[in-house]
Amino acid sequence: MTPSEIVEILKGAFPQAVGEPSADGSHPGVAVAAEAWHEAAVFLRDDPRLRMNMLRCLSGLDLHPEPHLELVYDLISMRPGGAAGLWENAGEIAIRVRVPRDGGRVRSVADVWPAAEWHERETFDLLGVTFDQHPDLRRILCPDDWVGHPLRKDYEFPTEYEGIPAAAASADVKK
Amino acid sequence: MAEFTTEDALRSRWSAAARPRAVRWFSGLGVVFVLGAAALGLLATRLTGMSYAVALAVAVVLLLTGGSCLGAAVVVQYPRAVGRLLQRLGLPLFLLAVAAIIVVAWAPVLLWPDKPLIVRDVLAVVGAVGFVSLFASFAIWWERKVAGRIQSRLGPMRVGGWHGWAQSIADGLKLFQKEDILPGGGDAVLFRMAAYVTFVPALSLFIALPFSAAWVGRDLDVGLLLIVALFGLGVIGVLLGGWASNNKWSMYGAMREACQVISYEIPLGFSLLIPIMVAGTLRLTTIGELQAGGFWTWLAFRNPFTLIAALTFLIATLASCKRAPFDLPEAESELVAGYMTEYSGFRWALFMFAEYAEMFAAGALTAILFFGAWHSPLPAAWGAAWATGPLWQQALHGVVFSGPLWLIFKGIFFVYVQIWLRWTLPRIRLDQVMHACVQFMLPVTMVVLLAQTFWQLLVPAGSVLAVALNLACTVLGALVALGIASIAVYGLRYRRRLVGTLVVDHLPGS
Amino acid sequence: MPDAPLTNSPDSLADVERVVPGELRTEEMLLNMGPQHPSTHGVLRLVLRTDGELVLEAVPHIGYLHRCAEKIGESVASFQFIPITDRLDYLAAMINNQGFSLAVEKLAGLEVPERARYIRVIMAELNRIASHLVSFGTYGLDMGAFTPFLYGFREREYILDLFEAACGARLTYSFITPGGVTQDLPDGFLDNLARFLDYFEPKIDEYNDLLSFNYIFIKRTAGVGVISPEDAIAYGLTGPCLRGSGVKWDLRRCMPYELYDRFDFEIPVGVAGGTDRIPREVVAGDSWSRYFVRMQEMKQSVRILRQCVQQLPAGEFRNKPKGILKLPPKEVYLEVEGARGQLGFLVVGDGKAVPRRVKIRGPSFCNLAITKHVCRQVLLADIAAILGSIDVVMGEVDR
Amino acid sequence: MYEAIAFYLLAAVVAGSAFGCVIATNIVRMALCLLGTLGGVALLYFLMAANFLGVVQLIVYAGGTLIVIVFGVMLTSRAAGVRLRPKRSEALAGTLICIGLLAGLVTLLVRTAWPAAQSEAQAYDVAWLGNELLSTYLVPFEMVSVLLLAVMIGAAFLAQPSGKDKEPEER
Repeated sequence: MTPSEIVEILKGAFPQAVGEPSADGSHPGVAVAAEAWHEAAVFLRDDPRLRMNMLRCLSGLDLHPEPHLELVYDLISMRPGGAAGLWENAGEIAIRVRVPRDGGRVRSVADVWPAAEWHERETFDLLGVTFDQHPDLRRILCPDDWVGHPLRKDYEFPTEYEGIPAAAASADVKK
Repeated sequence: MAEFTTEDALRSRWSAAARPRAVRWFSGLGVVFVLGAAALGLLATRLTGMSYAVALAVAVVLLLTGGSCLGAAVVVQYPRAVGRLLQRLGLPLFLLAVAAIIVVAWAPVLLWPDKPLIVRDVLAVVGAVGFVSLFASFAIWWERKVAGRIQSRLGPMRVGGWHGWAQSIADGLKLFQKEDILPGGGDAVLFRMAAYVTFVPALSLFIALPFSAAWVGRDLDVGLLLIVALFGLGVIGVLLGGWASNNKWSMYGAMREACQVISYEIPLGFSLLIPIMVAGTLRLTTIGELQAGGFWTWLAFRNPFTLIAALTFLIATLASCKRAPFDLPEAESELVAGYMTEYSGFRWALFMFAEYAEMFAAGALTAILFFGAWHSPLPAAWGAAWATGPLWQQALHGVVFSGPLWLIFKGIFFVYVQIWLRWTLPRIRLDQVMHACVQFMLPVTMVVLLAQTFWQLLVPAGSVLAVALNLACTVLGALVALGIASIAVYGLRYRRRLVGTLVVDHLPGS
Repeated sequence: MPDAPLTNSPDSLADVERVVPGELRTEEMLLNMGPQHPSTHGVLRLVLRTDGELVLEAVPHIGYLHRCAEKIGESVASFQFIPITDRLDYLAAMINNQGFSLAVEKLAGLEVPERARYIRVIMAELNRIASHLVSFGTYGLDMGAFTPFLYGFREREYILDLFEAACGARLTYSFITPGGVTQDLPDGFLDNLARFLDYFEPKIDEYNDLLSFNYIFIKRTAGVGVISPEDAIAYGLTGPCLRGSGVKWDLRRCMPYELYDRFDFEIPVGVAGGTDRIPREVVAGDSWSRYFVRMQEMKQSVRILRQCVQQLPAGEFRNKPKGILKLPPKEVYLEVEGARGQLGFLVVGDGKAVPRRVKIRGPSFCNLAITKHVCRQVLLADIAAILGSIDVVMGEVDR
Repeated sequence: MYEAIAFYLLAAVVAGSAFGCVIATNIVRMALCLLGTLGGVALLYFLMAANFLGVVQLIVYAGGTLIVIVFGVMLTSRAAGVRLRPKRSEALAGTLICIGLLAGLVTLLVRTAWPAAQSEAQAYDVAWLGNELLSTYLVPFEMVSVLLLAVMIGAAFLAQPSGKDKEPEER
């Protein structure tokens, strides 16, 4: 199934929430409104035509200076039935969900794909998107008392952490 | 506190100025001491009685101190030359020293036939301590060598020259110097005591362990029971040590040890009952003498049940010595080092000593109970003439037919089996250990016990059935021994020399 | 225990109901496994809630090896990022190089000469073998068998030797680079490779006899930590962990990249025991299956390597871009089949040499997330069995 | 003379550790003191040439019971960490009981007509003991066995898991 077919099925179900497929051919995807994302996710997983059963990756992009963060969910549908018992790729698509940079919230899909749990924690940690109804939303890579979200484009490097100076290093990076 | 810099670390302890000073001091003191000793010796010739003895003793001490000082001066002045000399002569000197100590220690026994019991006991204690420390050092080195060979490495090669023979001694010296760390929040008294509580029983069981019919500290009528009792006592030390460490991992190790050792004492005891039933005594020397007439008289080959009992006994000793695959209490990949996690230095060494002492005791016990004790596989009748001949013939008899050397050899063989298993097998899980004990070992040993009872009641010794099964078991045992020997010969024949580096150019075919 | 704090519970452990069947219960204890523990294979920390030997719950904590790889990716040019990828899954650095190079090539529209593609496949498969050898050895170590560890490292040493000959490095290669590889293969490399393959292939069977089919080993791993195919997919498991659950999914076959559609090889998967040589106790998706998939994959890699040796064409080894490689303002997401699973790179360019965003999907990161789900109601010793069979590399988890 | 020295030494160890066992506030240290007492008593048996009794003392009390006690203490929640400080009333009651016991024992010691020390110790070896147990003292021996059997069955009954989940960890 090609990405455009997937987008059409998705559009049929959520005419308002689903945007136009991205023109860029190297990473075919479609924008979905943040409010409808959880329903769309359940639909993507459960619709017999789609069955996007694996969340491969969740990447957060900072669109600075635009006031948005973009979450890219890479989904793939893996189905048995290929030659020699091989499973086959029955379609893949990237879902793009935009949230505002400040106070961006989106419903967690950890209940749809458990794989999302850690990915969402990472995005929360590094980009500062809050995922509602996430089972355990804590920082994952940075220490719990870390300040700021390092992957934001306007992130200020701290000059020290817990009394460990990092001034020289941060001066280098800022240049 | 002054800061310790890298330069401090790099600076040699024997700096250019320090060395001559040390040499001067050492040689000066040495000369003074030696001269003092000479003077005192001269003085002693004038004295009589107690004061003569005291003066002589002081002179000897002075002489030794002076000699050590002079030796230290030589070492400091010519460290490289002394090192080279030690590399060459270290092992022969060490072996000579060991032999000399043995001779000196046993001379009173040989020269003083009607010795009082106290002398004999003191000698036995000294002998046991000496044997355990010597054996533990040897076994640790040997385990590392065997492990190395199994893993296509060389093992220790440096310390002392020949195949790193002094590795254990060097390690022991290192352990002596290490800081004795007490874990914070732990129970310091119990933590200290635990090492001794483990070590003392492991050591004291050598008092009752016969090395041959004559070479035994105390030939108790309950020798076997005593050894088993002392085997079980070491657990208390492990439990206390694990608890006092204030470390959850140590606690787990201690718990596992207690579970495992208590459980396996039951099959161990049941397996022990078989030779006791055959021999009708708990006295180890009697059980040993029962198996004097060649290897078909060994208890393991007596009938199928004794053979099974020998195997279950071996497995049970593995479990109670906590050797692989039963090394759960110190499982390094699960519990880091279990109850020994917090121990360092000398106390840690005590645990190791206890472990190796128990390993040897287990091996020796296996040999005594099932595999011919201190007798060679040759029939005793062949050597009967030598046994009562002149002294040199008796000595030869002790080497060839029966004597402590054979028991030590067999004990080391069983220790080798334990090492071999350890470096080959993965570790069992705790529930499987328990399962194996309760569901397999226990029923098997009970059935064997029952069967042996009926065997002794119903099958008279010397009957056709008894002889036939004895023969069958003997042949089986011989075949297994032959198999092991042929594997060893095969390995020796087709061994590949280890090259120093692993590079593709050294692959076979290039 | 004297003065030992018994409740250092993080919030997530506070109120999970007691779920153990059976009557005999003792006091629960929280146990910190790691970050310095031999069985966690790096600086992973597990907080175990235990009842005696039984582990009720294991909560993984990561981040001890976080080196900001993605942030670095946003501040250095794509070529300069190659050495950073070496340090992700440091046991299979070639494949990391390859994955990032492929993503950059796709983004920048860079062609790669055929010889370079073959060399890349050779390196990737050799590295897969090397990585699986470490996995085999350390898994033996986790199970208490010390010796396979040294055997695994012995064979890996030969592979590292081949790598050293090719690129001068033994762990962090930076060999595969956008446009091809940095150097051509040295003289005699193929001979040495062929000789290594001849030497190595029978060794796999030897190690199977030594460890895989050892009764104790089977008892320790078979039926432990079973992951159903549905769970595996839902949790985003990939690589040997996914295939261990019986899902025949391998990017080299299912979505071929490089030249993998040219080679003849099979995709081993975990199957239920009793057939063939698979022991009776084995359930598809258990630790033994995951482990054994790796052992079989080494054989398949040997097969691919033999075909590479035969087919390797002459020609250029690199298509070097003129000047600085500028990344067009596009986005690309690409996954390769790494030694531990699908290694994904999302690279966003914005017309400069420095990418706007580099996102790394570490397979170990996703695979590790399932530990909390699997390590319930298992014994303490099983934790080592499960973690070892999932085979994580913390460099890739924490990035 | 050696025997006398050894006896007093051992007696000191036994009494000392018994005293330590009473005054220790930590239950695991008590266990260690108990080891001293039980081991010392075993050694006293050896000193009296009652080898079998000594060994049995070691196996049953020092090696068996004591380990089970320590094990039980460690397993039962936080008892191991608790500092035991008896209340004054408890201490008083204990003292009274001990004084009563001491008085009784002393009375018994004084009143009993002890036979004169035998000039030569009879060799009571294990075989003799076994024969006696299975002939002269067969009935008490068997009664003890039955008692132990009853205890075992009772223990098995108590340990049996009630309810549905009979096998907690089926592997």
